[in-house]
Amino acid sequence: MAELAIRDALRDAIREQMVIDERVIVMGEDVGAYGGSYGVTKGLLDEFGPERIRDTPISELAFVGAGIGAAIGGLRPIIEIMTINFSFLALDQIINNASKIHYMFGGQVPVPVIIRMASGAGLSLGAQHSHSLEGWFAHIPGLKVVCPSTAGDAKGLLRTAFEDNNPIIFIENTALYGVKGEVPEGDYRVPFGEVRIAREGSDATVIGYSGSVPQALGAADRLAEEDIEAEVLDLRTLQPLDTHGVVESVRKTHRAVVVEHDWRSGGFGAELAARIQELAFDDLDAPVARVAGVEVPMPYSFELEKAALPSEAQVVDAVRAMF
Amino acid sequence: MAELAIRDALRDAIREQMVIDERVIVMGEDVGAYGGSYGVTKGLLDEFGPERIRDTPISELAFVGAGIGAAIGGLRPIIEIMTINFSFLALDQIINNASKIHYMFGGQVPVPVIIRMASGAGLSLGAQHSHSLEGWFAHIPGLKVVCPSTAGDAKGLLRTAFEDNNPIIFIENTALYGVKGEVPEGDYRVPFGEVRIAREGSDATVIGYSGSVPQALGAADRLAEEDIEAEVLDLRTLQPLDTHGVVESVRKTHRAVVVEHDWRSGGFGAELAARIQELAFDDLDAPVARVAGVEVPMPYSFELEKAALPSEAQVVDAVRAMF
Amino acid sequence: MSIEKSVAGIPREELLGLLHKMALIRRFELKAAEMYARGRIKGFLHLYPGQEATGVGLISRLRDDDYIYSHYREHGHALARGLEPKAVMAELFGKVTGVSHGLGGSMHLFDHSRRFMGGYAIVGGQLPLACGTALAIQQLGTDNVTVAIFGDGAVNEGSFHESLNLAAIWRLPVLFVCENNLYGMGTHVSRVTATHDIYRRAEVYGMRSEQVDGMDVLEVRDHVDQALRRIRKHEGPAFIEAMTYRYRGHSMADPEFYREKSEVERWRRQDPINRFKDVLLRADFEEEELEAIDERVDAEVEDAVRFAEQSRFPPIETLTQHVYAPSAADLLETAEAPEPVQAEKREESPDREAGEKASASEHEAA
Amino acid sequence: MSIEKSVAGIPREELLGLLHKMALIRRFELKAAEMYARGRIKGFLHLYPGQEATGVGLISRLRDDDYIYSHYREHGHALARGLEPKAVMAELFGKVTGVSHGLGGSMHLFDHSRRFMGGYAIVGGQLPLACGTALAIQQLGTDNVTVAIFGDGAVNEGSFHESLNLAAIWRLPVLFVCENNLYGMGTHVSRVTATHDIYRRAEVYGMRSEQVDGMDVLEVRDHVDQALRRIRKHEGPAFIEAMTYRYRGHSMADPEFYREKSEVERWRRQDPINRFKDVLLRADFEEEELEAIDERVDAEVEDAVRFAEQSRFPPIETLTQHVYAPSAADLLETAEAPEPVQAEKREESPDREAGEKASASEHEAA
Ligand SMILES: Cc1ncc(C[n+]2csc(CCOP(=O)(O)OP(=O)(O)O)c2C)c(N)n1
Ligand SMILES: Cc1ncc(C[n+]2csc(CCOP(=O)(O)OP(=O)(O)O)c2C)c(N)n1
Ligand SMILES: [Mg+2]
Ligand SMILES: [Mg+2]
Repeated sequence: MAELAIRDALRDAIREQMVIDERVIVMGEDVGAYGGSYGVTKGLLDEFGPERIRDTPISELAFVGAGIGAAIGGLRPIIEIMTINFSFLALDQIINNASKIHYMFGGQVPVPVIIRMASGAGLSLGAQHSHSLEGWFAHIPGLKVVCPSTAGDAKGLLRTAFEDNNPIIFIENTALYGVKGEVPEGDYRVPFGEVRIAREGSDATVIGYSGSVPQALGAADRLAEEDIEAEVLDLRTLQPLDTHGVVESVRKTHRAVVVEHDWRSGGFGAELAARIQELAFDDLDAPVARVAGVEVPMPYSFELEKAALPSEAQVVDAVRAMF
Repeated sequence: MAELAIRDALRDAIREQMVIDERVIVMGEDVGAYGGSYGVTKGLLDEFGPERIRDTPISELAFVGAGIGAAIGGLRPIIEIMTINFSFLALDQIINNASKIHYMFGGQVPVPVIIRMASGAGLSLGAQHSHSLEGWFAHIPGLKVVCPSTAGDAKGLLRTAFEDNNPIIFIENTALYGVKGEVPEGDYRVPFGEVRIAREGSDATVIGYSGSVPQALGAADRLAEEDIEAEVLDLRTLQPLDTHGVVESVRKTHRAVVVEHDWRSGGFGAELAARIQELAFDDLDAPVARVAGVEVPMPYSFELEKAALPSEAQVVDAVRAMF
Repeated sequence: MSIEKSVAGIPREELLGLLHKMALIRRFELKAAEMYARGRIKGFLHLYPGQEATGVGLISRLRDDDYIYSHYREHGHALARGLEPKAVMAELFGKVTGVSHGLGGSMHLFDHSRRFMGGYAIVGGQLPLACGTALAIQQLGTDNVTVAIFGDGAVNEGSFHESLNLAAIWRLPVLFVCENNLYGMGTHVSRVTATHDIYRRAEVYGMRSEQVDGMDVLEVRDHVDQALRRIRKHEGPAFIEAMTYRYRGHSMADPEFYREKSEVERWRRQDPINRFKDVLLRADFEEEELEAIDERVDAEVEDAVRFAEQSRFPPIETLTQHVYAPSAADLLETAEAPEPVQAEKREESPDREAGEKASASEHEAA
Repeated sequence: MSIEKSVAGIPREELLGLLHKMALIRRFELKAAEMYARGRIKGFLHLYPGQEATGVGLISRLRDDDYIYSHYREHGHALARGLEPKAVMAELFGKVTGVSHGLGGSMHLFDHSRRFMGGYAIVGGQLPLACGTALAIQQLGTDNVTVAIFGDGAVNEGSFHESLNLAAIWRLPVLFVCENNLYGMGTHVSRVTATHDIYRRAEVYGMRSEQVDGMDVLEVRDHVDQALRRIRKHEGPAFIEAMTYRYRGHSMADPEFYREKSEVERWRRQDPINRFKDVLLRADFEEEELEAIDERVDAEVEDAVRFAEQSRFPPIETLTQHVYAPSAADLLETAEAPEPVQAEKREESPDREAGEKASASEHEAA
């Protein structure tokens, strides 16, 4: 096993796929010589040339739509939207076209496009550059939503995405790009719709995804010092969602806390809370708790931004309050 | 009290406000001679002229953004996005600008813009024209989200919106435009953040908003025949949300069902379920149930569309299952 | 361009074929309006009469391997492309035998086998898609073309600008065809479009662009032909603005407050079908031949209605069938069931139940 | 245009004022880079050196009641407009004394009192806003103007097209200024823009449009002056493309793989500040006068840093303060507390608690 940063694991997956599948192309702003704003596509231009690694104009609506159209035309495009904050400009193509074309035309044509985007806050980028809207995409039927938190999952899930015939929203947390983790060698995949049990435990289930997983794990460490054994689940994909895996864990621990960077009201945590209480009501010793982003446009100032994001301490408190 | 259809109640509110406030203008596609796709602005062009009733190009991003800029410049614009389905093209302006400008510039300037849009399904308009995404907007801090289901509320809430200094997403259900209801004469307002108890009851709380309120009421009628007295709440505004009003009702009835036309996963019902179980866990006799749209792009074919939308019968079943 | 010369250059059968398509579209649309009034067709219905020469002239020059992307006013394009009137009418009726299996409706006709890549209901939304499919063509190295059809209203959308720029810088094999029927819903093009001649907008991207008489099927055909030839030689995208007119309201709900009846009459006087009939008669065609075409399309459209009437609605059980396309992993896991399946294997979705339940239940909305 | 003549026409003090602003911006930006390296400034930082003549020439001709909308590379515009260097630096430091009270940061400078209507970080996102504020001007019947500043990269966004069209059809009092510094991040304008000269794109909307030497403060000033005069006379919007160059990377993170050092050197040789100094020296100005300006800006920037260092961060309790603007109803209900309040009175938001709690807690992200 190699130790790789998430950005490098992603790049490896893309490179390997491009070697074996001519139909794969990469499009996005500055994915070429610049190597992508977060360095994921660095070096690919040299290896695959400007026909397959395409710098686009700053035209999110058109190049995302073109990715969809290219998928319809027989390619397997990987589109990079530099950050999720710019995906608003392309949402019409994602929702009205990518998510619906297979269905509304009676199943005649698949839309195998992967739309990668960087999300998250915590880097002092201010209100317009700090969105975490994973849950929004998971609300749209026809899309699959993938949001890994480790290098191994990043590569394995992307490889699964390559073999999927549906539009995939692949969300990468900006604060995690540099985080290293073990990446298996060779031909492995991580299936969609299976939670990863990031830490086993028996006393409470702490559920995270993307940027909030490290916080969930950190909180579990602290709780262990108090003899509370938290089980930490990394959802990995929000659509499909491993409802079964989540509910199994809660049935065991009787307590659930969701941690997310997104705003609380209507965040994906709401869906989790709703499902858990629907399916495991009698197993719960306490209401499902949510530790989430404060509902403010993200402030630039450093301490304010910290205060707007969930913290390990809040997770610890939320779990503690259930005993 | 006059009996008015919702579209007429809305028009009256706009007309009255335009008479007393010169700063109010209306902008949107075909709001002039055509009278708006759903007839809300009919006749206003004749009364107020093309300077104040402005037909726009089919440029949602620009005219919504221009509405925001006009609000900043001292007007009180009412923007009509013909339907919520086209709002995707303007979401960048709504989210990255309207919802954030007041905050991210330190509270220096308010953004008093009203963005009206028609939402909902049930009219055989197919996958790209049948969205109900009220909950999406309610997820964004800085926006207020209003979605009346009666003519009296439509007018009263719009009048409150006129006096609000924030961006208001005002969502009108297409299937309800023609529904008549009593509208008080004169100078009345309906406050934001107060549920309407559409029917009192003691045995279960059925919560609807916008297009789902009539179904909630229909289900309550049927349940009454079985001696189950359902209390029906019409949320009226999703942001601010009257959490208190909802929880009070559930504390009384011990059972809650949310009805919504939007897709189930991540719909606003998830937020309601999450909050209710957070705040009234011990009062609940059963998990909060959700009756919502089936997670498919809306099919055109009539019976399929019916099957994709929630029904009275499903609400009845959901309540019955709690006893 | 001299019409006679074109007539001379084009084989008889082809000329009659053009007339047939135009007449078929006209007849089909009038029948659709009737079926709408009778409640057989629901939702929005946008009809094509007046514009037949544009669609037919354009599509007559396409090869089988060319792609077409259109908007919601696309019945004419679909029929011109050879989609069966039966299957198109069945789609409008919401029947499972429809071209989109009843899931699409009037605004979303699609036929992959004919590379008719869909009607789209978001103004301008098909333009980026067309660029993308053209990119696929370019990568695959073939000489086919993607055609994007849209209205005058679409040219003020951001997607128009972004798509034209993208096509131009990458020299994509796209033919952009703007059907300028002077109105976007009730708004005259001149009130919302700062550029007097729309085709000039395309020139600014360094694209070949021209304006044609969209009421003259031979003129459209000829200009399309030249444009396609250049595109197939990898000279990059091209743009055609066809000047035309819709006789009917924007959709069935349109009260047409925004234009004078006399304006419609004026345009009707240069009706594309009548004009073309005149051309044919002035050449060596017989009245009877042309009348035979009218009779033929009457029968075709009657057949189409009968077929649509007699077809079934899609079974309620299929409601969730095509949300996701099957993928390798799904097929593996369901080796015993090779039918398309939803992808989330492990998901115990309460919605599926809801979907099934709903089939038996009643629905009150609208 | 002859430079000498302009110098002749412009009062001494004004000329020195132009130089002062350019020098201030240059100095300020270099200091900001230094403070970024020292961790005092975080996030993205986009600097302006090389482009000073454009911003200063442009803004020098605006009246107090004109509005400016800019993008994220806006420090220069803010300083040119007269925002205090102290308050701008404090904003970069995230301090409560910043122009946006620390909530905005480098990309979101704002000063309502100077009608500096913000830096925006979504490429092209400020253009519709500028149109809207110009519409307000038009409705209110005054003769002030809204200026929208953006880069060459923004011209391929849909918002560009939609905004120019809207401004043109409604004859809005907007001056569009494109600072063409040849790159959008690492992408040269020619690789993504199908129109060779950007200013020609504006012409297609029937708008007056021209290209100017953005490294020549007097040329910019003169052309802006003429454009503003026409706009104030209600002749509709105008467009200026200023050819310029950024010396530094796109942001602090840019490794600049995409251009040669020699290209940067070539542009530096026509540095706008040096060029303008030469002009002044060739006229009757003394070396010492110009050096005094350098000293003055050194002091101003040192002051700014000191001020920013010494200012407080916004108190954590204010985290949720400005999410909603106060409205009539709120003021009524909170007559005892006239401070801005959140609007949802009845909402028992668990987030507020979360916000408060967080202040005391630790945060691990990034
Ligand atoms: C993005 C978007 N905005 C608005 C609409 C509503 N709408 C449907 S058709 C139409 C007019 C389009 O006019 P044009 O492009 O000229 O096509 P035509 O109908 O004349 O064929 C409008 C405004 C829409 N479908 N999509
Ligand atoms: C909609 C959007 N897409 C992408 C980005 C990322 N981005 C920030 S600046 C920039 C380049 C813009 O270039 P230009 O407009 O020429 O301005 P310059 O930076 O050269 O001043 C890009 C791509 C963004 N902020 N917004
Ligand atoms: Mg039209
Ligand atoms: Mg640039």
